[in-house]
Amino acid sequence: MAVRKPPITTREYWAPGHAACAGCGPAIVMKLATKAFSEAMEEKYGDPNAFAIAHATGCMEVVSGVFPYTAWKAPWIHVAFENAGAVASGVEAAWKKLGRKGKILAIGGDGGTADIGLQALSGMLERRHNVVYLMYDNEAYMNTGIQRSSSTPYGAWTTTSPPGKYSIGEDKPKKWVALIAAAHQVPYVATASIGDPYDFYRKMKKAASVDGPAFVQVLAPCVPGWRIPPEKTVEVAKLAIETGIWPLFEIENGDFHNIKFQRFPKDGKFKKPIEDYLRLQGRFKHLFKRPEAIQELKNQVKEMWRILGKEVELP
Amino acid sequence: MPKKVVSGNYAAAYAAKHARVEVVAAYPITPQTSIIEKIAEFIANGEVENLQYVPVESEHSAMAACIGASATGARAFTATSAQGLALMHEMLHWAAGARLPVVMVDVNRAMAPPWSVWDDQTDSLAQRDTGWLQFYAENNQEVYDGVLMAFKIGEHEKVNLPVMVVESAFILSHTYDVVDMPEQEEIDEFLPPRKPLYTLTDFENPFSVGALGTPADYYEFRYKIAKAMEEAKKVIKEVGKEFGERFGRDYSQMIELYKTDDAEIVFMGMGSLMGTVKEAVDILRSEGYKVGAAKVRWFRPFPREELYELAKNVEGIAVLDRNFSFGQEGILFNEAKGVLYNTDAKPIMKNYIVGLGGRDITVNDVKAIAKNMKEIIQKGKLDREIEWYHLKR
Amino acid sequence: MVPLEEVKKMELPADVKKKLTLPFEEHFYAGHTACQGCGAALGLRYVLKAYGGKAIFTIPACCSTIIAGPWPYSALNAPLFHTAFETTGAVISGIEAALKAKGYKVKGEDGIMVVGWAGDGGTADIGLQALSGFLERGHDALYIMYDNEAYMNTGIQRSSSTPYGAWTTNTPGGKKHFLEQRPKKKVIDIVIAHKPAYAATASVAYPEDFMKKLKKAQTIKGPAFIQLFAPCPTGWRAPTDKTIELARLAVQTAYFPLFEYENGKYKINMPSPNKEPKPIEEFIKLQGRFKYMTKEDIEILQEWVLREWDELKKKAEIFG
Amino acid sequence: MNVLNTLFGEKKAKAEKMVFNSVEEYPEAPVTLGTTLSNFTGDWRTFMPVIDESKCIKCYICWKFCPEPAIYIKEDGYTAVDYDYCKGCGVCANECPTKAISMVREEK
Amino acid sequence: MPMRKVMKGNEAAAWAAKLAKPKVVAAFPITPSTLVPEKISEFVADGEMDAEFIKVESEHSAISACVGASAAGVRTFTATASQGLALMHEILFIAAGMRLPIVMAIGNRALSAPINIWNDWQDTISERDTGWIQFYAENNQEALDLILIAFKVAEDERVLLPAMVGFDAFILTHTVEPVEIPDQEVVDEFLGEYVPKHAYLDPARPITQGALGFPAHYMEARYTVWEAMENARKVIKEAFDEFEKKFGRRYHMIEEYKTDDAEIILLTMGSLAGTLKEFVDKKREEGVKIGAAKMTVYRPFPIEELRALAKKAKVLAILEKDISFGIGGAVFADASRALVNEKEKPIMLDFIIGLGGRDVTFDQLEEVVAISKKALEGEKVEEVNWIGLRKEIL
Amino acid sequence: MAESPFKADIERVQKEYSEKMTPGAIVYIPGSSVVNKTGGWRVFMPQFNREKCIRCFMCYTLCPEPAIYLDEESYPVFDYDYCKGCGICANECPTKAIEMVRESK
Repeated sequence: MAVRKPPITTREYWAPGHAACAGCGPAIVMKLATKAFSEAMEEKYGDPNAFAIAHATGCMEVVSGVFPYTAWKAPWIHVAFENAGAVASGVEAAWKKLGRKGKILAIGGDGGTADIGLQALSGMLERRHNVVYLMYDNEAYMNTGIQRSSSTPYGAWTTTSPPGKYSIGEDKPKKWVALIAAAHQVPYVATASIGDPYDFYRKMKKAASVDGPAFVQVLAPCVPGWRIPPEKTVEVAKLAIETGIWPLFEIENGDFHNIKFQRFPKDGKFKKPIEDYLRLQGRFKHLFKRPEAIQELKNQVKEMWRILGKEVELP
Repeated sequence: MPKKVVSGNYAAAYAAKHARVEVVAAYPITPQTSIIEKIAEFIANGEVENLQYVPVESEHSAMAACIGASATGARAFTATSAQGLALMHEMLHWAAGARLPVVMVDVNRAMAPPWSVWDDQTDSLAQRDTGWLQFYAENNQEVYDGVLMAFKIGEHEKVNLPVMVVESAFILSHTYDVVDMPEQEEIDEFLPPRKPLYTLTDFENPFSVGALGTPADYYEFRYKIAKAMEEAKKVIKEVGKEFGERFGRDYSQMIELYKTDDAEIVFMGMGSLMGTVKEAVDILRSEGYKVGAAKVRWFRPFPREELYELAKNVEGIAVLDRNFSFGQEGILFNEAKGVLYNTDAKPIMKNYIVGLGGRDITVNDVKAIAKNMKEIIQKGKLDREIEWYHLKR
Repeated sequence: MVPLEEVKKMELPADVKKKLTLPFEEHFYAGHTACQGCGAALGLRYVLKAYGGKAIFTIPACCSTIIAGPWPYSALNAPLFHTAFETTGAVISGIEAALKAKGYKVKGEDGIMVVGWAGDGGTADIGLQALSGFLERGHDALYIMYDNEAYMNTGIQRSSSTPYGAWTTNTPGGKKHFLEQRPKKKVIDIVIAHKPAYAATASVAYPEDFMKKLKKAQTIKGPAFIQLFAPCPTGWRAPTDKTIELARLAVQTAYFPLFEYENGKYKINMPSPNKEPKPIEEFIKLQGRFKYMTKEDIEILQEWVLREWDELKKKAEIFG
Repeated sequence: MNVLNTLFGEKKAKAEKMVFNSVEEYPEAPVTLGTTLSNFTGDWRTFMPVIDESKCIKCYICWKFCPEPAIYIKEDGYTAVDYDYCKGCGVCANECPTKAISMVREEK
Repeated sequence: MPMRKVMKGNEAAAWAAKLAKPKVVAAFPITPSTLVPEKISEFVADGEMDAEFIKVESEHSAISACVGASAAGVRTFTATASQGLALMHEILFIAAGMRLPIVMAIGNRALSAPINIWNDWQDTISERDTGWIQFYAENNQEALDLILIAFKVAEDERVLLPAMVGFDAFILTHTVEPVEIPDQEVVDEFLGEYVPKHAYLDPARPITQGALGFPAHYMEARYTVWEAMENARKVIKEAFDEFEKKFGRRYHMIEEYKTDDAEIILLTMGSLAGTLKEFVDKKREEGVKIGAAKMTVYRPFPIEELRALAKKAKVLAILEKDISFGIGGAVFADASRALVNEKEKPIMLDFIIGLGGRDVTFDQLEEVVAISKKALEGEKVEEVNWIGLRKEIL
Repeated sequence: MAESPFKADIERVQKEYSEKMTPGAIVYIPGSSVVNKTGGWRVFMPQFNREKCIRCFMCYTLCPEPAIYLDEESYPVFDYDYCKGCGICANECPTKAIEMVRESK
């Protein structure tokens, strides 16, 4: 039998033995992102290892680096929660002066990116540092025990947005950091989901190979935070694409009129209802007693697509 | 009186609720998070009225939002830990400078790096210059009582300063214990609505707060804070006494003394570790050691007079610091020595650095320290001034 | 000092009142210490006029701290909280929350306006995160960014809102060409990416338009943001009497177009909508900060301006 | 004619410089106690605006654009300058459509 | 040959940075320090300095970028003051804990509220627990020299800690004085190139920086910082020696002035020392046995030197421009550490002076001496004294 | 059967591992987390049926650990030292070539 070549590199930068929960979505992101990066670096500079990682505090930071162990096989630095963008800027500047070729990968969760680290991210993008910022979006502060972040979707249960007599859960629409990043007119901004790993891989590679800053926001479900069985991580992420709640797109140089979409139904009609996505997750359980909340969520999803320039129909 | 079995964090959340706070602005961080989780639950279940929860995007903004709320006349509350507290640092100065009695629970946690989520007092003690009052709780009951008193003391017309109530990570924050909670009406009597020094809603005589203070005036405002801090000592004692009369737990002493009357050696420290120390004192007493414990409840303002009264009658003080100031020494030790310096109290003082980053402090540790102190007193000479007690060598 | 009894309170003649395009009442006191021809001071004057003093202001450390007066004086006839550089968005959130907790009416015709007033550095750079949090949480308050395109208070350093080619003290033209190299950060676009209830640009040269927008910000529920173009003659190395002219030219050249964003819809409100933008040279030639620009630099800036203008027109078409 | 300042009227007359001689006189918190009206910024001026009423068309543009504000409207509808505050920036002269305002070097 | 130039303190700091050749500078504008990065950006623009200058969006990001750059293995410099330093607070702990030898120039300025841009030391004193080495300069020359020394000490393998150099707002930052600019070659010799052995973020040798420390390791990690700080005492003295050999100017942990037969010694830091020296001369003429001393190094705290100094005095008066609310001056508390267990010790008094840029006058110093004399004569006096308040309040 | 791509790391960490505190608590051995055999967490274990496998690489791509590597013929190999038994591989396998079975310990 002929040997088939896997579509992703077999080099590894993310070692097992880390302490992520079983079925962790962000762990898949770490693995694929570093692999994609190394492929891009090899193509661009002839050196697959030509990158370093600046990590914000968060689940992936905690599970991967516990003294005296590390899961990382690339140079890696963690400084604090709110400054991955700034630390990456510093590393990039130092590399420039040292004459080192390569690119810096900054990684943050949704809290570390959309909330406390937004400003450092904005500064990094605006100053045009040669850095890819990867936001793994699990839609809440999981590391501290599931609190709402500004990236938490409408209606979701978290410990600080519990549903109750006076609350339907999170009551504010999701903040789309990818759009905020794109408003900085940087060379490349994309959203992805581990439900389509090769699309994510391609986008990471693209982000790594452009000159200047890039931003990728990837949906990475969290088993305990979303109240899902561990084997459903990828399935949920796939449903997010198929029901239209998670758009896949690329924006280059802030050009909102030429957004490229992936896996967008030609007629604008999504086939699967958002309920399919919600039903799998314990964090949305209470919504099924509140159909008006699901309707509101759907309205928000439509509005989000409208901002992206698409009119959609949701079943 | 209703009793509840709650964690230290829940005790803090209940206290905030019972104090009828009006604005809570907080940001998640381990191990503080369950405080705001509980408050979010109170709101979701409609258990509180007129409480606005602002889920801010960073600790820096948490303190800033509390400052804005407090300046508008509201009773404001927040909670944080370690890195979060450090990120607030600039705004801590601001809250005190603008004389806003914000109350904050700090769950003591070690400062990074390396990253650690366990108990260590360096985070709160590093904020000792910011003009905040600091109360250290030994157990969950003291967390609850401390928060209630913090509002009363901070909002007192002679004080008007922010107050930090400090509890230990995990040892208190996540450990369940019985807490006595008075009836809401009793608390309301103890803690009436806040009478702010000023509020931004004064449209009749609008003013600005915190404007540029030139060298002609800046100094006086600093002095006012220093003076308010001195006044706070009296207020603390009054309020502590009133608390005792109303609810049966007396807090009129800024330093809680335990079997110190005839003691030769006194262990001095703060927070949850003093529970262990008291236990050890009992055992050591039964073994014939004349030892006692002094628990510093209020680190700011610093209980200078009470410490002197204690120190003049003992031969040695072992200061247990779960913190360290680099280039110097344990912070409680540092300050305790300073205030005794020009007095006639001349006990031998030694600094034991213990339990950093959540390392356990056991009764046996305290016993060993007692032995060491006794030798020192017999020799009349220190072996060393600072000992990193728990170090693996 | 004038004896009090000699001070006469005057009623304005009715015909004069009719001719005035702005409210007559002044809530911004003279004697403040802004530089001559300060655009920001003028902006503050307009805001206070619009809200008749019934607004709580928050000003971070910036030029306006000085303008509003050192202790014990205030130039604002309204309550004002001075805060740290990076916290405007958070402090107005806290004030709004406190007002609601205390049962005050916030916003709307007769409600209290909560206004954050911060410069471009305090908004686009160090305060961006607090602004983002404020927008995302949907507080009923107004954030005004007065844009003078650099850190003027500390002595003219570049901010991310400084345009391409500008001289500042930390982007001096040296032996190596070293003016500001990056295009102006589009804070308004970043704000709109948050889907706020209301966002708009305004200019001190068009106070009636600004006033209209301030009124809208008052009546629309939810967070509002206005980016106000406020020239700084000192920092722009321009004559002090050109403040309004510069602000007008910025609009006429489409360097700083006027538009608003409401309910997901864009609306351009240029004073002469059908005119083609004037060449950017007209705007830059009045200012010393642009004098080091080469011909190529000017072309780059011109190209950027027109591209952004096209982009905006397209948006207005699609999301009109 | 005794229109002294229709912009701030009594407030201006009452405004005075504050001097504190003792720490006890200070308020507890840094809240301001008065207005900037006691600060006569007119002495910053090098050029002063002079209004020629014969050219004035009462369009009030100068009133509108004064950043201090130091331009007021008299009973007769003409505008005038409060020289106690005018810093002499010249915006009024530059914006005046009929050139009714000229900037004159001030003799001191 | 060393060149003499008349310059402001901020410019001296920028010159020091230029001579030290950092590869990365990240800074954010703040009064009164802005001129430092301004001058550096001019140097960079003119090609006189080969550094990457990151114009960050906040001080928090300034220090974060410095941490990133230093962790990548290059010499790194920044400057700030007051609120800016306070905003950096969290990352200051981290820079020290990660053992990154960043050097920072501070134009010592008061903290809010009320906002005040003038001189006191509250900003740096409030960072005394963060693990940074702290130097205080008396004049512009010292600002320049101490920044060079700071690099030397910080980067020493036995230390590897960040260092800050404070010089007083406006009194130094904006005042021109003649300053000798050392030769570049000699500075190069003195500092050498920074080749980190511990932190480098190099793909050829991947390492992980900033890992989690469980209770099993945390305490040891902190202990190594303490050890490094203890080592710094020695390393600083060595650096002072070498600096004298190379540049001819002598520095001391504590510099003494006419202390030998003094009964009263006034101890301070920073530019105030200059005033004290003049004042001592005046009082000596009047026959008062008085001396002055200046702490150049505040962290690590010069314990031995202070003990030696204390032996000479009957009253040790500490003049400090900071206040730790609820207890008193920070320097006083620190000094008591050195002396509390000594057999013979002087009376120690604390004087809070010159906060927020309040002028320190000879009249105020007379007051200090008067109180000290009272104490000397056995009269009971307050331990913490506020000098220069507008009313006699004590 | 091919070797684990982490073999060298395992050997290095076994040889060089030290608990000695480093300046700044820096970790010098990349990938040293391989000493933690997280396979012990497992309740269900993936059982692989080579016959059904079409070598689509989905399991290899999606394993979060990673505890799946490829042999010479590009078939997946399961490294039970690290597999936590989450079941993503089985759930995503298009041909059901992987099955989760309760592990008896």
